[in-house]
Amino acid sequence: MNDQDQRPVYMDHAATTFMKPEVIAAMAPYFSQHFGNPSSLYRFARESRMGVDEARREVGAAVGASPEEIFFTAGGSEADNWAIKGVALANRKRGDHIVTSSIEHHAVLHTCEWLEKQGFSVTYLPVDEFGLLDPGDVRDAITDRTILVSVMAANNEIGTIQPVAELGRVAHDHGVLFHTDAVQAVGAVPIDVDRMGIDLLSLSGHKFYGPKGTGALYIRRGTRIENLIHGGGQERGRRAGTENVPGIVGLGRAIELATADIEAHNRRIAAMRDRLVRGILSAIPDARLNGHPTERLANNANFSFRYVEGESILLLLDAHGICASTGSACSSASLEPSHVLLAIGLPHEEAHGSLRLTLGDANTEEDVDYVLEVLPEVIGRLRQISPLTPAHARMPEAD
Amino acid sequence: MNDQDQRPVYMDHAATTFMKPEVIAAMAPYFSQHFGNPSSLYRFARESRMGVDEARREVGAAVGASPEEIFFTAGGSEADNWAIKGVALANRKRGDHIVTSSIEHHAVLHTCEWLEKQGFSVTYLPVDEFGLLDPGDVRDAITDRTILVSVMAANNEIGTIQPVAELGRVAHDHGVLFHTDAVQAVGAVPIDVDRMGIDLLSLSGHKFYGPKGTGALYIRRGTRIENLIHGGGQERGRRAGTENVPGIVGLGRAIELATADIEAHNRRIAAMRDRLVRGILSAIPDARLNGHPTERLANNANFSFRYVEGESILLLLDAHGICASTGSACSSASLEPSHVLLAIGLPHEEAHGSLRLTLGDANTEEDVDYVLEVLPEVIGRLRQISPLTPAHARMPEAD
Amino acid sequence: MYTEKVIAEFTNPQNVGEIADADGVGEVGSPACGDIMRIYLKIEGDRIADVRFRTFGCGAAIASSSMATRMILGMSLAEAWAVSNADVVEALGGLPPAKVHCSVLARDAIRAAINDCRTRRGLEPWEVRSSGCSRGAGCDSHPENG
Amino acid sequence: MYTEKVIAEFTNPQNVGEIADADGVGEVGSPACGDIMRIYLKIEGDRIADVRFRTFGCGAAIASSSMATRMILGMSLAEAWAVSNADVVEALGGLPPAKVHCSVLARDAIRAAINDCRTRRGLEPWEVRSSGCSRGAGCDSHPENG
Ligand SMILES: Cc1ncc(COP(=O)(O)O)c(C=O)c1O
Ligand SMILES: Cc1ncc(COP(=O)(O)O)c(C=O)c1O
Repeated sequence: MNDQDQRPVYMDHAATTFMKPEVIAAMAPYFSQHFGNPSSLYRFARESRMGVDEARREVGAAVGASPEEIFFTAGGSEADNWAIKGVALANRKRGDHIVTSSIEHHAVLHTCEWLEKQGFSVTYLPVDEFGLLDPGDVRDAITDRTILVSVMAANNEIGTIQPVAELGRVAHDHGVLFHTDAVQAVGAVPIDVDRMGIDLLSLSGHKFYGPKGTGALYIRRGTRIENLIHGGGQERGRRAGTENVPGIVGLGRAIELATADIEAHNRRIAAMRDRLVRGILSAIPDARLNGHPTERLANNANFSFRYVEGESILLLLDAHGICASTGSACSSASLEPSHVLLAIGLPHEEAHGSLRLTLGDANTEEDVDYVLEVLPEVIGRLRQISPLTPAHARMPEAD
Repeated sequence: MNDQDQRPVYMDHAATTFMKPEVIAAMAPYFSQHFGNPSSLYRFARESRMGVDEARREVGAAVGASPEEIFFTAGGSEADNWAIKGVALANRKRGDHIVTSSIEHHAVLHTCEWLEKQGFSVTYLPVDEFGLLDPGDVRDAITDRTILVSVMAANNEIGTIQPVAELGRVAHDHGVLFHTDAVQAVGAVPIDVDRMGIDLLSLSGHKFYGPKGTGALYIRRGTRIENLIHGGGQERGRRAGTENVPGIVGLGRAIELATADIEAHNRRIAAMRDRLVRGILSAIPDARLNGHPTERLANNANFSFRYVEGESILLLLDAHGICASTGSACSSASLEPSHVLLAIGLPHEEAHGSLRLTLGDANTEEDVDYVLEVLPEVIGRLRQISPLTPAHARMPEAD
Repeated sequence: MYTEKVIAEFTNPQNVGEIADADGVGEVGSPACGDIMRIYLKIEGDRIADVRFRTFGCGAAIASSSMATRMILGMSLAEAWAVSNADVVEALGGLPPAKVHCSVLARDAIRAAINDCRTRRGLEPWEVRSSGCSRGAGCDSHPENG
Repeated sequence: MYTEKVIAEFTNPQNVGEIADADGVGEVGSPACGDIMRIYLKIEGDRIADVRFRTFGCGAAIASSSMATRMILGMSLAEAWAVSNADVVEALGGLPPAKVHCSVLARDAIRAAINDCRTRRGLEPWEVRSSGCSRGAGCDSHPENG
């Protein structure tokens, strides 16, 4: 039962990723060698400036933007906060209404709730059973007071990929700015801000093998937006604070690697993921796959197992050395089940019994085999304990 | 004239510092080994949590706070923005007036200006010729609408150290919260938030041999403050965003090293700095030391050289491999001279002709010798070129 | 976040199951809240001769159920009634603040089962106060409660 | 931020100094603004036989002064008048946007010196437009200006 000493099988890449050796290598010279402040005049600081410039080109290239439209932040949450508050506060004279979805990340939802307290109104649109937002609903929600549509490119829990280009078109048809939280999408979905009609896009380095605490906001040239962090003239006067040069360099290298061949990467990952899904659904009764059957991130598998609760699944998997995640927000003080699973229509007890497995670059077929070996036993044991399990789904009592 | 290939003599430690080997070593395991998300449940993420917890203890210990009062940010600017906006927005019902000084960093000044646009009123108090703020002026400026006094612990340009404990007492005597931007003070001035009556304190890792893009805000228990970055429940629900675990660990290690023996460190640095100041003032006529004769950071020397302009001094020093800084904000689009030098009463042309040399851990007596050798020649050459130089201060024309 | 004791209790829970001819059964919680505990008691004399549980819930809920049932085995009903949630937390070497409610649930499930025994025997059920009771002293009216 | 050419021109400026018996002197800028340029011209025939400058200002200001004086040496006054700030920028291999005004200053100082020559000779000064002129074509009234 206790495999504490074997290497963990890490299947929680949507939570965070390790840094690739190439990323660490790219950052290393900027720690104590090229450590100059990019704002400094002397030649010694030129390496820092060049490192930041190069990263800006890489991030721009990865999303089809020009480098001058990329602004570095300390992560996805800051980028989301900046995009939404910045646009709202700068366009207050034009309107006070924002349209978003009910399955956004908290970085978007709580930012919108804060704006509601400042007098803005926000429409949180429902999604269908697969987590898809209907662009028609967005169209219907837009009023002449609407200044921003913010919809995530891909969901972090169930992996559903939104029709971003259509959403962008709807927003632009009505002269409304379009922001997308692409934190989970970068490296997994090809992104082109022009083709997709994206005016603002958030991304976060640690989701694609880059450094934690790094991110970027793409801001289309000419977009009216206020600063979130005021101060020095860094980032062309848009985001104050001495640049995290090693972090930015690492972000640039990571996004370059992550977007170099998305298709091949997805093929490999999705093949493993599909085998995992098939294996689990065939071995475990009363299980369902949450999210969209096809419009989903290649690495995402999200299940509900009836009669059992998510955190207890995680803990037993952990005892077997498997790292996974659940929509039950157990680690926080809240005992609420995931707002995403409720939004796709799961009853509370099934929303409580979810398991998210997200694959990544270091996963192997052996990892899949191992999870397929362990998970049915784990669910079986918990169902043995649960009072909700019907007799037919219970193994004969051991003792 | 051109010493491009020798190692640079770096005397710009107030701009940023290199990372100490101990700091890099402390961070390294968190890049790709202990890379788990601290919010994750499984044991694998425990290392990340413990790393963050340990850093929180270290930062708390360094300023006399308990760990639960330390909140990690992405740098000094974010901490300043959060402290000032957060307190202002959360206490709006109590009042709408803020007292600060006219020599604060832009992270404070521009934040205050933003709040003015949101309907707050801000008093920017003058300082004396040495850059000192009079606590009596703060007392006089406080009204029954005042909710915050924000004064930096030490100035980044001229190094003047404010009477923080007295300022804290004045604020508290009037029931007003006291924030101090201690970005330049940490590691250089012993800090005790209780003894000094500090309710909020900003610090930044890259100023004391820690990582860029890391910082912290100390928030005294019970202080009413709004979040700046909304989203996930990180930092006990106060600052959203996946923790920059390696950065936080590095910050913790760096602050521990920087505050281990401030006195001995200051003695060593101040001895070099004093020799530098004496040497420069005796070798170069029409030069003055800006800032306070005694109440100043041990590593800071700031001069005005009449008849010449700061950026040109920097460039010639750079050609000799010396890295320094000027109050003339040349690297930004602005051609304004430093607001700090104007605030201590320098006429525009002298404010334009300033040079800041800030020493650090890697500087040696040889570095001081070298600057003493090069700087008089540099100033002499520029005075040769300048139309402002009076005949007596000019060498005979060479050609 | 959990202590080693919680993890050990959770990964190796004792007293899981049902008692077909139980003398009392108590169930608290709801699936919507994410935890349900059901406790079965077998009484011989005034002693708890056997106890089993079924729990739907997080690791702390399962660990609390297991620990609580182990604690009350062999106790009189009055002794078992007196077991507080703090006793369960202590036996587990502590619980994270967000999880303390699981220990309250275990205590409540035991009390529900005890009162079920009493009712079946035609006795008055002991008075149950809101679960807030466990926090302060003197708010629990049951005589044997310290 | 500066090109190698700017740095080279700045660290090794040409034509620094004064001309005691100059035929024209032009000065622009102010110490409060952070830059002052003074240009001395010596004319032989219609040609600039010698030119010197003194500049208080940043690296770009000194480099622009040096480059501009080198460019106009030997030119006729009309040719020198026609030297635009863009010509100076080009000769320097470019200037950062915030520093382009330094090249404008150099052009203005030259023109001030030329007009001083003309005035001393009893000629009408050529018309000086605002420094915005250098940006667009055709707004400079001087005949020789392309
Ligand atoms: C006094 C002071 N406050 C705030 C800051 C901003 O810190 P950071 O650049 O880390 O955001 C600095 C340095 O840049 C500073 O010197
Ligand atoms: C969809 C989405 N948005 C935003 C974020 C926040 O990013 P970060 O934690 O880097 O601030 C995350 C991940 O945590 C995410 O998955």
